[in-house]
Amino acid sequence: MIDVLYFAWVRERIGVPRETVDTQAATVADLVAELIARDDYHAAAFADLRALRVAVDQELTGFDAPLKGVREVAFFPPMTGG
Amino acid sequence: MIDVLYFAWVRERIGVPRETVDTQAATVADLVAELIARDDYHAAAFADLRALRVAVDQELTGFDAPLKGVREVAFFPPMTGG
Amino acid sequence: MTVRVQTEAFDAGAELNAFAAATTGAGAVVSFTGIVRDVADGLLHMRIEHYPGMTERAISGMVDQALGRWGLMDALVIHRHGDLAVGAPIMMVATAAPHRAAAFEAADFLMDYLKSRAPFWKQEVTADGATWVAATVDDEDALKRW
Amino acid sequence: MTVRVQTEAFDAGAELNAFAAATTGAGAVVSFTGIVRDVADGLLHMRIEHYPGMTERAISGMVDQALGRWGLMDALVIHRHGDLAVGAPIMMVATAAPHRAAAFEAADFLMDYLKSRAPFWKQEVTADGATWVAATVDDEDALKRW
Repeated sequence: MIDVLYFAWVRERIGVPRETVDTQAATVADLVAELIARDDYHAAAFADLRALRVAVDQELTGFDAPLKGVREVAFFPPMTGG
Repeated sequence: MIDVLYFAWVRERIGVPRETVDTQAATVADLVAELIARDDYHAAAFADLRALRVAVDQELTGFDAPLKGVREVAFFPPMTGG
Repeated sequence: MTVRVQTEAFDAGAELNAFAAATTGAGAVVSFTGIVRDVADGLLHMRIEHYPGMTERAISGMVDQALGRWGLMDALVIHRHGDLAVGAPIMMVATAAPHRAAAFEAADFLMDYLKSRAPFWKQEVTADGATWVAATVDDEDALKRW
Repeated sequence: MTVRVQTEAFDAGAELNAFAAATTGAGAVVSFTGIVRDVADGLLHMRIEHYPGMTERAISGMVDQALGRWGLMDALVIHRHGDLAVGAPIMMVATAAPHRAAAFEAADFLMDYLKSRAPFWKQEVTADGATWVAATVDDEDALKRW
């Protein structure tokens, strides 16, 4: 079970800020493929991966990151702090 | 008549912070030559011109600056503000 | 190191004084304050979303890096989230170092990293609705300086 | 533009707040505060001599240059002279601009110019006597950045 979090317009497109996913996905990219298959909302949110960033257990990483032992994955657009 | 001002160790070597000089010197360099001829204190202060900076009427300039119409000349070491 | 992520406003001057007073031996203190600017069509407010937990972690990581790289005596980051009015302080960085170059560079570095590596997302709310602020290529390029 | 040359101490936080409050439309405010540091053999105080008249004129000139070059909304310089104790504020610069890069660069520029082009001379007074602080080649080289 992995907690999947969404922020900013990714959260808006998906419609919820977080969901718990029962998955055996080996990498973030595999998890994304499973999420896209769920419904049109997920498909719309993940339509262009270049517009997205991913954090695994609160560390920024890439879509090829492994998910073994991971508790939390977050998807969001490029950050605009400061 | 020109007011000549001295700051920091230049002032200390000459012994006074300012003096009024009756001069026909055409440039700062000519004025310096006149001052050096005055006494050992002036000679010591102007021994190494590379260690000195000059301002004419409160604007930083060079030793070749003309003195026509000038009211105030100041000599000092490189500045250490900030 | 002080890192605060909060909805409440803060008093930049009071924070600067407290930061400087707590730091002995520094010859140089630099501060940056970010303030909500109005936009062409009239900003009702700036809304800032963040990722609780990761935000503190990401900021602490970049402050640690700055402390080591520039030999800072101390550094402070305060960043707000929630709805912020025009003219309100958004965030603040302060750095203390023996000399000015280190204090300046470290503050500049922290600003560049906060902009693109701290999980905040800004939204401009006007009478026409809410628009997510897009990250710029310049923001990402700024990181390459370091 | 505010330029103050004074013997009195100043409250950097209060100055920062007053400066920011007087400036509308700025998105970025940067401040620099210089503080008297102790030296190896124990500083009794830092003595700062200046050239009254030329000091204000030189600083106003560099602030004018910064306002134009970086499109600042406003800038502030406060510089003390006289005898200053360890830990006391020596001087302060603040800049306000629409965006952060301009505010940072302008403050950095003003510091470099104040260091080498404003007529102040620092003297370190210890139990052994008074020593004039020498300008460094680095200080002069710093001006070439601009």
